[in-house]
Amino acid sequence: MSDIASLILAAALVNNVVFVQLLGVSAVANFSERLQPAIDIAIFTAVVLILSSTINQLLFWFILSPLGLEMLKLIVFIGISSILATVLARIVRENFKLTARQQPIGFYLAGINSAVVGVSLLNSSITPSLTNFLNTVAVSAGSALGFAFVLVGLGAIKIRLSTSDAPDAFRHNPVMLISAGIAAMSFLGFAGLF
Amino acid sequence: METPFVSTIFTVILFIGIALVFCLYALAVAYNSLKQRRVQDQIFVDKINQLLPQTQCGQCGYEGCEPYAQAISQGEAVNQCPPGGMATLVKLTTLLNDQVKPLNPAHGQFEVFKVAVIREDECIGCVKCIKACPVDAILGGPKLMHTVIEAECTGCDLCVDPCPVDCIDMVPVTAAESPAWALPSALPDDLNNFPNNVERQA
Amino acid sequence: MSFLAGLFWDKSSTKAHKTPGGIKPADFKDHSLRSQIMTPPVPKELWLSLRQKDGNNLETLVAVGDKVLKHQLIAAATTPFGVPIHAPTSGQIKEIAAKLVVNAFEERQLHIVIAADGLDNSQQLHPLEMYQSISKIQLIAKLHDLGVGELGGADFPKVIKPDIANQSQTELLIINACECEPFISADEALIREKAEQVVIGVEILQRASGANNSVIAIETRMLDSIQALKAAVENRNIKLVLVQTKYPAGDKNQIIQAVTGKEVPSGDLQKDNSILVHNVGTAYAAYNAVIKGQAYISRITTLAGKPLKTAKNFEVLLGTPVPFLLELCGNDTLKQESTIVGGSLMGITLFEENVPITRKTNCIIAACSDWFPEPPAELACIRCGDCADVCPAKLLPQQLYAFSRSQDLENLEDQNLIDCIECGACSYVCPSNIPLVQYFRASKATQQDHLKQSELSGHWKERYQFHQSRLIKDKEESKTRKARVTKSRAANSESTDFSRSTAKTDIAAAVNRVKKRKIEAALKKAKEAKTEPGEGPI
Amino acid sequence: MKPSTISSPRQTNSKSVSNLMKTVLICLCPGIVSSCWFFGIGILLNILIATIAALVFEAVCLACRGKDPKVQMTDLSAVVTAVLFALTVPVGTPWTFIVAGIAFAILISKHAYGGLGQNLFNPAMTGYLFLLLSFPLAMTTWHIPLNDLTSGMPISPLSMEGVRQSLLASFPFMAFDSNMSKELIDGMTVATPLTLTEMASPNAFAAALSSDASIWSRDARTGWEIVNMAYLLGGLTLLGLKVIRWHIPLAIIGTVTLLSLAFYSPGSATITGTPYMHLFGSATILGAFFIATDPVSAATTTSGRLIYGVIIGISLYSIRVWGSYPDAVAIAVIFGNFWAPMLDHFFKPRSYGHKSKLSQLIQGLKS
Repeated sequence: MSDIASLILAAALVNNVVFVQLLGVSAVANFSERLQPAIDIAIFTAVVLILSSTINQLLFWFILSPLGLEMLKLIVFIGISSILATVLARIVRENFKLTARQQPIGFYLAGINSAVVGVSLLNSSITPSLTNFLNTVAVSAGSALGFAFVLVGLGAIKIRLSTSDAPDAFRHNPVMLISAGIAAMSFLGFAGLF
Repeated sequence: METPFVSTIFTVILFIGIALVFCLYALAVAYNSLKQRRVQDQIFVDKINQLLPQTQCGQCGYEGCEPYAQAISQGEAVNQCPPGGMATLVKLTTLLNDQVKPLNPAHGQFEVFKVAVIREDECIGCVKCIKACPVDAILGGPKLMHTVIEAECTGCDLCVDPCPVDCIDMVPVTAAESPAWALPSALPDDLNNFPNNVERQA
Repeated sequence: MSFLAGLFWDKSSTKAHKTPGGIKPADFKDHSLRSQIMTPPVPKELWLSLRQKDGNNLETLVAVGDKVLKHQLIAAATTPFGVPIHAPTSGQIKEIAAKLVVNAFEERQLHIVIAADGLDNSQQLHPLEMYQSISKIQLIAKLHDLGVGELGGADFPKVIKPDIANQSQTELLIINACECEPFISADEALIREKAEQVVIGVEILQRASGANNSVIAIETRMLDSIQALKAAVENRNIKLVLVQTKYPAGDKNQIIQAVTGKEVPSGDLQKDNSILVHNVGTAYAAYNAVIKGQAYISRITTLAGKPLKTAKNFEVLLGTPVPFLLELCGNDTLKQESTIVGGSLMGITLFEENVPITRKTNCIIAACSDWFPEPPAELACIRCGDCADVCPAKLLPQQLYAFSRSQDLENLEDQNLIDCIECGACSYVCPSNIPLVQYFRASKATQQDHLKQSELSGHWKERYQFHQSRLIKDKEESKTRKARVTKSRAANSESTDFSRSTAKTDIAAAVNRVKKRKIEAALKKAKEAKTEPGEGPI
Repeated sequence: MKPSTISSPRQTNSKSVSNLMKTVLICLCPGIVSSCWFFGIGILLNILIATIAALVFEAVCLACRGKDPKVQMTDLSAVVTAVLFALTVPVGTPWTFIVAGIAFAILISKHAYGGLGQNLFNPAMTGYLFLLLSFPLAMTTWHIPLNDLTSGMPISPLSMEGVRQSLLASFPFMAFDSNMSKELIDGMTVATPLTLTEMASPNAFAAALSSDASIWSRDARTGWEIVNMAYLLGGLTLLGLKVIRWHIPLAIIGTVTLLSLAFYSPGSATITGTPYMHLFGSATILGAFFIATDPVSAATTTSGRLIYGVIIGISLYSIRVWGSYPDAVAIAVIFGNFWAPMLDHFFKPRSYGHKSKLSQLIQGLKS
């Protein structure tokens, strides 16, 4: 049980998807001004990430590798995660009208988010450690947690910085990117923890 | 791990306990917020409609605020409402997290709230303005003198053109504004930081 | 379920409950408390404002040039928010004109100006020793007619709100004797010298409001006042509660929590009238009104400040101009930078010094530069959290400051800016000298505008929806009416199976009949013409 | 005599930003003096260089922002940042590193956000982290003038020889001839005292106390405990003067002690360090009382502060014991600062007269 927990923490904190592996930076970089949309998209992407990477991993083990079609994994993974994202986005559009209206295309783009696809690619390429299914779920859950944590963190920083009078050259995105950079420095400090 | 020291077991239990309580709390909060954010069609339109100024003037191209709210929920732009002015624009942009766009000049400018006043002696009692008023603010019967109930009039000036003798004119409302404290130092004007400086930015 | 329900109420203990936040500023009160309360000479002119709390003016009962006696009613209330005013001294009405008012801005209100004739002869008073004899309603009416209004911060005109007197039972009357703001020592001097009258006044208020028990809450710092009160309260069932000395102990919520130990829910207790809070000055005014029959024409005001030779407490006639009082205390105008009405933490720095005393002026400070220096430059907020510790409403002033600087109304509402009582404790402790109260006042003003506008819009929305439903109803009515008419017409036309062809023949027959009748008439006329010319035998 | 409209509270207490910063500096003095005693004047050199650089950069930035230096410069916030930065940077790092670190701290981490009060991360720690990640070795070796080359005996850091060696370490260009610079290399490069493994053994303190050498003639190895005691003294006075609140220091020290108690087993193979070592062997005290409680970058609500302290404590302990970096105060504090805005937003205290979040939650669930 403890190695599952350490796998999750490792994926969430030590090699965090956004700050250390620099995947999904594009999704994080469009800092939305209000925290609520940031939380929504963070949770949505986390769910999509967990589901798609587990399904991709199963596909990889039981269909692609027996048939020797490993080289097709990129197309398959992107296909599966974007279908999944569109299905979930459809559900969100039905029940959560306001959330859907706040970011009309944000939910659909979550499917082709480089973090989502990146995690499934990484899982399938590391052969020895992720043989059993539970580890895959743990790693993808960890990276989903890490991604959501960074997105919500930067959203809260955006709210905090919206009331600071930074010089004009650093007004919005420069200050946010500096903050992300410094935070990434601290995540690097966790290297070698697990 | 060698034979666990008693304090190690204690801390592990402590941490698992804290983690469990935290997860339960987080789940409850998530479920509660999901329930609140589950917004169906009609509630969504009402939520938007609440922010519009309700002058029912039709300057946005729709014949009332409710239809305009309906259109916004379908994706219509948010900056079509001159009477709402900056206040409505800021509120709608905050609610719908839209891109910040300045007020659409095509729909006319808006300076101050006006109230319709009928010059009673010229009124011939043709009832046309009563039919045109969206909020029933005009009092009077056929062939009888009409007058506008000032408290109810929204200043939408829909009654001005149907009047054959043109005896309605719009008088600006002069609110007795009492002197108020100014902000000692708001964020300098050159700032266009979101989400709250939509006003300055638009 | 009233706020006080199920409250365990032990009469004996005088211990108060803890209340949140608060600061302990230097109180500068000992100067003005050295001497007894003095009554100043009558000034030449008295200016009495006619403005009521809800904006419109009182109805003046006197004209320019009339002679008035002391205690004579000169203006009556037009709305429940008005308090009648009486002539503070005998004299002549000089003019009714707009005059400047106690405010940091240039604000003018309509004033009655009385030129005092110095005789000070009063009209016939009718004191009422045995106030128990008359009924509660009459007692309340007597208090209101003589202009006794709530004198504390809220300045609500009615002593006992008329509706609550007969409605649900007021269980607790609290007399607020905590004068927590620096410089102000009016109430303390009042209790110290007139404890007996105050206690009788409290009993009058208790009888008028029908409260089961009444409490006087006083700060532990006011030692000699406590002595005087203990002596006066000896055999009466009025309870004394010693509240911890801090600013803002005198705030309504703080007092209620100090006495009952329960937290006052946000918004206010208007609807739930089980608790009534009144100022000590109101009790004294009630005593004067009922026992002595005097109208409310004077109040106790502290004069303090370094430029003054001696700081004093005066029993001042309402409407006395401020400079007149300052000169009485020997004001050195060279050293005086500005004048503050009220204490040093909630007082208003006057725009213009020549303004009259009103019912709420409890202190006038001649501010010199070394006690009240020019506020230093405002630095950026370092989010140290000192202000959050002292805030009596347990808000987060540093977050409110950040959101009010960027006018983010959504977050301001989320942080409960409405609950801010503008007590100034946060600005007092702020190491960066930020005038936080001014930020919150400005944001509150914009918040009120948006609130007023959204109420108006809500009203318009209802009218619009009513208009739409009316149109739909009209359409249906006209449809049903049309259907009814056609049905009825169809009903009576069944018997004559009306059809297009039969109609034509009927018309033709009718035309022929008419033509035939016309021919017969012509023949008859021709026959008469023949018999007429012959005049033959009949 | 028409005063401009001045807002209502006309009375203020004597606390001001420059007073706060002065008290912080004064409370740091005992620690500085004792570390000078043990590690030579290198610390003073560091502080000197850092303060000068900080003031220069601050003046430049203020001039660019058009703010009048008289008000902004006198609030000593740049000096405090410089001193904290200089205390964490090892003795004897070349002056160019220090200037680079301070430049990053003042320019990027403070003035890019808008000056005092607006920055998100603790400037001193960002500067140190910047150096730690770019020069890991230089940042973890302390040049302590330990051995007199002739007799090999440990020399007292304040003797002439000690001063000369410290100067050499800080200003390498002063090495006029080659063998002087060679000499420098032999200076005892002790892994930063923060992680001396000998101290991990249970009887480290006992050995230190029992040794005959008087408390003051100790060499650098065990001198660090005295320095930490001095910092603790300074920290408690800060607490007493109400400059900082007890929430953050207590949370950090409590978590570190709790964790070290939990994972420490005497005589075990893996040395995880006694609680004593974690408290007094490393920069925990300095971090808890002086660095993490910087009000600008920490959380502002009381519950937020407690959680902020716990997060820093956990990450501090885990990096130091299992991580690859020697001492993690900088990393833990910056990680905590990343959490601060979220803590402020999600852990708002209940304001007076309102229902608490929990009862609102239960009500929401019921409906």
